Amino acid sequence: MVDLGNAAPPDIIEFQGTTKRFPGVLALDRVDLAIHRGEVHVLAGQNGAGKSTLVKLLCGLYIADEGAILLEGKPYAPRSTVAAIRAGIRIVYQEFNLLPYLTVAENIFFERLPRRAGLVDFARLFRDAEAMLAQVGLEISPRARVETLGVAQMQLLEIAKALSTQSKVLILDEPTATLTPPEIQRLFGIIARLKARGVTVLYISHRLQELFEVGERITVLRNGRKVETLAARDASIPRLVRLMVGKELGEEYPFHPESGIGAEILRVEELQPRGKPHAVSFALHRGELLGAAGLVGSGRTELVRALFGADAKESGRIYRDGSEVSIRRPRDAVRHGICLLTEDRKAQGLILAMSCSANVTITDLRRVSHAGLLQDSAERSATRELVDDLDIKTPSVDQLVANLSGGNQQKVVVAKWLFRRSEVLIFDEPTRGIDVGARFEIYQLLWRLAAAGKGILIVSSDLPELMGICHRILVFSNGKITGDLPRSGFSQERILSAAYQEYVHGRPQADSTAGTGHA
Amino acid sequence: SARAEEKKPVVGLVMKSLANEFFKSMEEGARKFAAEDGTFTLVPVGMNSETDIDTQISAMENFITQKVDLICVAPADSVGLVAPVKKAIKAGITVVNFDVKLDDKALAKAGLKDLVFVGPDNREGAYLAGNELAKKLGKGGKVFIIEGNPGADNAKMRKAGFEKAAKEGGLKVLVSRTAHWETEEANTLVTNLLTSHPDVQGIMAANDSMALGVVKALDAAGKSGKVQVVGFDNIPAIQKLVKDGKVLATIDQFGPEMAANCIKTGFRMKKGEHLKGWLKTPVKLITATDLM
Amino acid sequence: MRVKQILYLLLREAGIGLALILMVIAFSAAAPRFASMANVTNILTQISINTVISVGMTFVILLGGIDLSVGSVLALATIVGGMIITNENLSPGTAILLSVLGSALTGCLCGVFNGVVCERWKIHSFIVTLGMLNIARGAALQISNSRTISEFPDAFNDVGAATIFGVPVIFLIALAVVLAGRFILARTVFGRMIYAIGNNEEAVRLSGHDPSVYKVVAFIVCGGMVGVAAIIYMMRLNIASPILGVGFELNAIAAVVIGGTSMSGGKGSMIGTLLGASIMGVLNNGLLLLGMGDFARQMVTGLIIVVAVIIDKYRAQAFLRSSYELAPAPPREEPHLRDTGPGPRV
Amino acid sequence: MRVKQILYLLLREAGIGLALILMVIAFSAAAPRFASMANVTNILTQISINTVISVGMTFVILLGGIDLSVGSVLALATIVGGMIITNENLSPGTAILLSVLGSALTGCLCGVFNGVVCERWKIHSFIVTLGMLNIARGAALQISNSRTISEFPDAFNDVGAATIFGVPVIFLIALAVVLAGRFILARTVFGRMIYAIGNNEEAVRLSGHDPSVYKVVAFIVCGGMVGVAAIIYMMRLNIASPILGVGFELNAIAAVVIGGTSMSGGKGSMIGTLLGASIMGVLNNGLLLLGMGDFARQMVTGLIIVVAVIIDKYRAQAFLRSSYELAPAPPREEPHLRDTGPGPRV
Ligand SMILES: Nc1ncnc2c1ncn2[C@@H]1O[C@H](COP(=O)(O)OP(=O)(O)OP(=O)(O)O)[C@@H](O)[C@H]1O
Ligand SMILES: Nc1ncnc2c1ncn2[C@@H]1O[C@H](COP(=O)(O)OP(=O)(O)OP(=O)(O)O)[C@@H](O)[C@H]1O
Ligand SMILES: [Mg+2]
Ligand SMILES: [Mg+2]
Repeated sequence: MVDLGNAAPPDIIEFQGTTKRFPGVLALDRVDLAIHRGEVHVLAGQNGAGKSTLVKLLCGLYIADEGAILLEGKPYAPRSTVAAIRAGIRIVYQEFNLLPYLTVAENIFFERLPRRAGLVDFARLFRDAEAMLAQVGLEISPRARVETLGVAQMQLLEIAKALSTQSKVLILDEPTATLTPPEIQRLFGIIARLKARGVTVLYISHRLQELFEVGERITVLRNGRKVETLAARDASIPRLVRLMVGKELGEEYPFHPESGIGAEILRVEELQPRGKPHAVSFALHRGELLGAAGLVGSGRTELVRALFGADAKESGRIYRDGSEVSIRRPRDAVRHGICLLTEDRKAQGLILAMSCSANVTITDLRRVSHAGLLQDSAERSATRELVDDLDIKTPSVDQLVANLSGGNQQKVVVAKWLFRRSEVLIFDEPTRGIDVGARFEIYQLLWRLAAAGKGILIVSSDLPELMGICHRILVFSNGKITGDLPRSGFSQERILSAAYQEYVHGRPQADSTAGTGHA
Repeated sequence: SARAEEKKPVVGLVMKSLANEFFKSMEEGARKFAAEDGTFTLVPVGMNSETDIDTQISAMENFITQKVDLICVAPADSVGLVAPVKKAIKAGITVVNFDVKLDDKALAKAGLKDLVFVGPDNREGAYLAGNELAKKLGKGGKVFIIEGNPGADNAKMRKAGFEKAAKEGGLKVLVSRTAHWETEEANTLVTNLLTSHPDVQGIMAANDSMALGVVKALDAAGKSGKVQVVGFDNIPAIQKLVKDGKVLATIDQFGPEMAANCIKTGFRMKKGEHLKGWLKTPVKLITATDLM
Repeated sequence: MRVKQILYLLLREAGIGLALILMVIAFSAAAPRFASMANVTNILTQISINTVISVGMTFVILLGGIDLSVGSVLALATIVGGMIITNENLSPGTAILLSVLGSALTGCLCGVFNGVVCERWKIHSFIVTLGMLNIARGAALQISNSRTISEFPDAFNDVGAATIFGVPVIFLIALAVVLAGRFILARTVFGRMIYAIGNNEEAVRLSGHDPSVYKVVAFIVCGGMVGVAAIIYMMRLNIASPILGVGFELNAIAAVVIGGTSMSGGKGSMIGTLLGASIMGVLNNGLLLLGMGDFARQMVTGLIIVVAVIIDKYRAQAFLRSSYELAPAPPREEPHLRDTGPGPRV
Repeated sequence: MRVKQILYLLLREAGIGLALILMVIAFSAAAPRFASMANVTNILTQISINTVISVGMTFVILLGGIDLSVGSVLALATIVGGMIITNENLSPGTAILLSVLGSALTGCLCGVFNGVVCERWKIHSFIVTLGMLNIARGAALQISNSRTISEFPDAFNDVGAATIFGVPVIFLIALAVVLAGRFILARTVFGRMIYAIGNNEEAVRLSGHDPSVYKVVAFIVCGGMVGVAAIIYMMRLNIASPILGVGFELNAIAAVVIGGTSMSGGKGSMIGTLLGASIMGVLNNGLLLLGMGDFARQMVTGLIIVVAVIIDKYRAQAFLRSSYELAPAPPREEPHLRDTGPGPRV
């Protein structure tokens, strides 16, 4: 158990003038910050503000260049993740760190597998795992292999992992980016219980409403500096945004109903992803922003991947501008002017060890090459344009993507598909991990594209976002489309009830055979 | 007819690396003999490399399983093959050793002191070549020895023969190094050795493949014809160089005849002849005059 | 083990097993003596050494590493073992015991070198074990003065020739090694760590474990297995030689990969490795019995190695009944088996 | 190229270059004739073949693949080339031309097999090229009937012996190949795709490309380079033989890896490969000039291969001079250079 002795100082963690530099980037600039014992402390800030860097210092991944960190009043400078874990600090990273070919249960208890006589005690392992899964509301077999899970399931699994052992401090770096309301509520329940047990929680998220719901105090970082720490009850969204961005933002979601919807650009008929029971039909028009809502695992990602040719399909027809096209692999889709922004940026979207410009231009190398030779300057200037448009925070277009912050990496993924100038844009969780300011930019960009006659399908787990920017929302439930709501019919209740529709007779299908394999 | 075919005695021929031209010509000799003779079925087996003792032993085991009538074996390791030979003899198969003699001590210990060996004297052959070189260079001549695979029996014997000739002929062996029977390696080796020992006058290569590389090294250094080379095996590719005077001499062991000889010997034994010990086959020094 | 489980196991391993069965049927039909008891005994004898080495190699490959030094280390271990066993100052019993220890220890020490250098300097095992390949070979030639060592005690040699109901004792040793390896991979924490590291070393590190330790141990295990293989070699062939084992690394790696273990680590099984080694052995033996010419044999061997793996792929596809090859990481929907551990094919 | 870039380049390549320089200094001091012009010519001649093969290998390894068949394919290509060039019905000029084409084509065809089988069935290149290793060797032995072919036209042989100001023509060919390879990797779309696929094939696929096409081409390029190496071999040694090239794959891979290319793909450079091949050549030459015995030389070679890579690592660490090794995926802050391809060198 956590020791709550009287002698313990009130602040469990204290940053004193902490500075961290990366080449060309001052990630943290003399940050002073005290985290109270047992509080839920929220870190907010734009992409690249230094949030992840700050918590990574606590986890032994980086070492501060200057300044000190105190843990329970004593100097703390972990040199390894082991040291951090020993000191009672646990983290759910922004990026996943799972073992794809191992089972869910082994992943949860990987830190310390239960043993008996030197052997892994599998009976206990699965029993305990079952309990942990129930706690986070993940209805999958503990024996399923992680590679078969979807992104949201992986996110929940990461949380279950962090809860598997007692800790003094739990850090959650954007745990809700891919979760839908029910999971988020459950997570908040877990946080409340942890708090009751005296655990300190550090929470990072770009979904501002959440911050008030879960946090007691909020610290805003901007450009590596601490701007302010304020009590959640004193804060408001406009105030937070002002602190984060440094200026007022107008409306959160731009919507221009006057822009006209044109001819049908894409029609999908009876598309059935390989190995799934349900077929789906829908149409997308020029100038339209179509949303896809649904609970975690409702089959949206599966559908768009099958549509794009990333996974095989059982059956189904796809029409582009009215004529049927055959799409068997992503190359076909891209040739027919369809693009897909995948939800898992690390594994499927980015080439981490390569530069921003290489990542951006890969979707259309013909535009920056001549007779097979790359045109250096064309590549840089094209990239620079997009970097500016999307406000990607990077010292140069040559920076390796691996060195960007999570949100900026996501922007690179967006940039790469904008570079392709496709007619049909399918974006799966495009704003995952992107800050409010930049979201606004992206929404406006999408609007401009729609106005230019493109068709856009957005899969998102952020309901307010979909309701804010879309003309129409398709609601997915257990692999079927159970709702097709025009803008006039948008309401949170309607969408959610449609989303639950296919699950009312029992629970979602959950077993080891589930999943799309896009791990 | 098929029935008659079945009754024909089967001869298993276990050789070393058929990749080596010498063994290949040996196999061809055996096949030719088998075709001409027509009274037996020949099953030749070669290894992928000369150091593949393991596969050779497996081949022996397979022949024992098949209950062949006669096994002729050219061992890749003179000690390692004694045990399977013993096993074959126990199984009632006539075994004749050829090309490389099985180790006397190991044979004695296995109770096979008198096992018949049909083959040349590698040491003698190397000695002949070395002797020719010694005669050409005269006392005090400085030479390299380019060895075969370290550990291989014929490599050891050829080296011993060269050393004996060098000693008797008063040659000074500057260095003795292996090039693993390989042309390119011999070329690189000798090129580099020429740098550290520019005063060399003769080179003894343990086979002709290496001699080919040696000659190229001398060509490149502008020393061909000035530094004398002797080789071993008399492969076709070396003959032109012998004629041109770039190679002083090589040794012919008459491989094609050797295997046929071995098979013949085996059948003589099967007919009841009591043969034992070493039945030497000829080794011949080949110089330009032999090739005219 | 329940019937259902056995069935699953068969199905799961069927891919490469199928290739093996097809091969056996073909050879039995074509080569008259192939299916005889005596020939089966031969094959089992012939695959023992490769099997034991491949078990060690499986550990290393599961980690995403490779060990090119096994052939040379095998030679070195026989030389050390051979020098001890032929030491005339020792009684045969002691000599045998010390020799076995000596061989195993030699293998382990080479493994220590491989593992420690790889991990201390984070160098890919390919280059370190390539270094070791040369070092061990040079050392074997040097200390043996390039001579073959023989004349081991009869008691020792007899083990190599012994059979129990036609099954060679050395194959039983190899089988025991395979089963032990399977148990370790499936049931022990060490085994799970091996898989985990091969999956995502980074994640293992972030979980507070030190992958280096496990990796070094895996190399030591591999070295140790080579030591055991050296003893089997000496028992079987009754010699110790500094030039043996050339190219064995390729055979071992081929057995492991044919057996379904992924070269990039994290996925694979010991039974697969055993099947892989069997395929190689059957192929060698069968083609020889067919009386195929040497060069043709070499070509056919190369072709069949590839074909065997292709058959495995087709099975996987048919079994999954889907075209997941289009998907990034084909989800294997294998029913989970408790007794083989929860992870990948074991 | 601006001065700053050259400086970066030097620094970046310094690691393994440093090892090379240290080695050259040591040998110059210890072996009197090492630093002579004639000896430099020798070394350059000796590394030419390995360099050309290694260039091809670099493409394959950058993709995360491997090609074990290069040695056998080299032999096969010399046999094909040798049979054409010694064909008496052809005029020397035609014979040379056709022979060069024949060798190169043979290499390319073997590359097609390797690439297509790997990609069609998604089999790891290790196993496919292991198959090819046997197939090509068997074929070479079969069609040549295991005989060495010699007596090529003088015009052809002369090229192998020619030097320009002490620099062997065949080394100039090798150098041209290296520079061409570097240009392709750094400047062309194909090169960019090679790096990208080596880093994250799935992301490339989902970006609307077909990685298989590029991978097959890389294997063909590798095979083609082996064909070129075969021609150089024939020029240099004036023979074609079915048994040459055994073990060349290990030398080539070693050169590539010593040169800093990552075995798991995506990172590496052609200049590194050239330096790697040079280290191997200098080592071989220097140790011999020191008069070291065969066995000791083999051991020392093994050791130095490892040490050279360790030196490279130290340089990398010193250059970064930071605690990033603690970081999960050690972010490498090497300045990005467009002209050497997009991946950082590791
Ligand atoms: N929490 C869960 N419990 C059970 N099964 C789930 C869960 N999450 C996903 N699945 C399975 O995953 C499959 C759908 O996944 P997919 O990734 O397409 O959904 P999604 O709507 O994109 O949701 P998300 O990407 O948010 O996970 C379904 O077959 C479902 O059975
Ligand atoms: N390993 C690294 N090397 C170089 N620069 C880095 C590295 N890690 C982070 N940075 C830079 O440090 C800054 C802060 O990054 P950090 O990941 O802390 O941002 P963040 O607040 O977590 O942003 P996000 O909300 O997008 O996740 C960014 O500009 C980023 O590019
Ligand atoms: Mg972050
Ligand atoms: Mg999804």
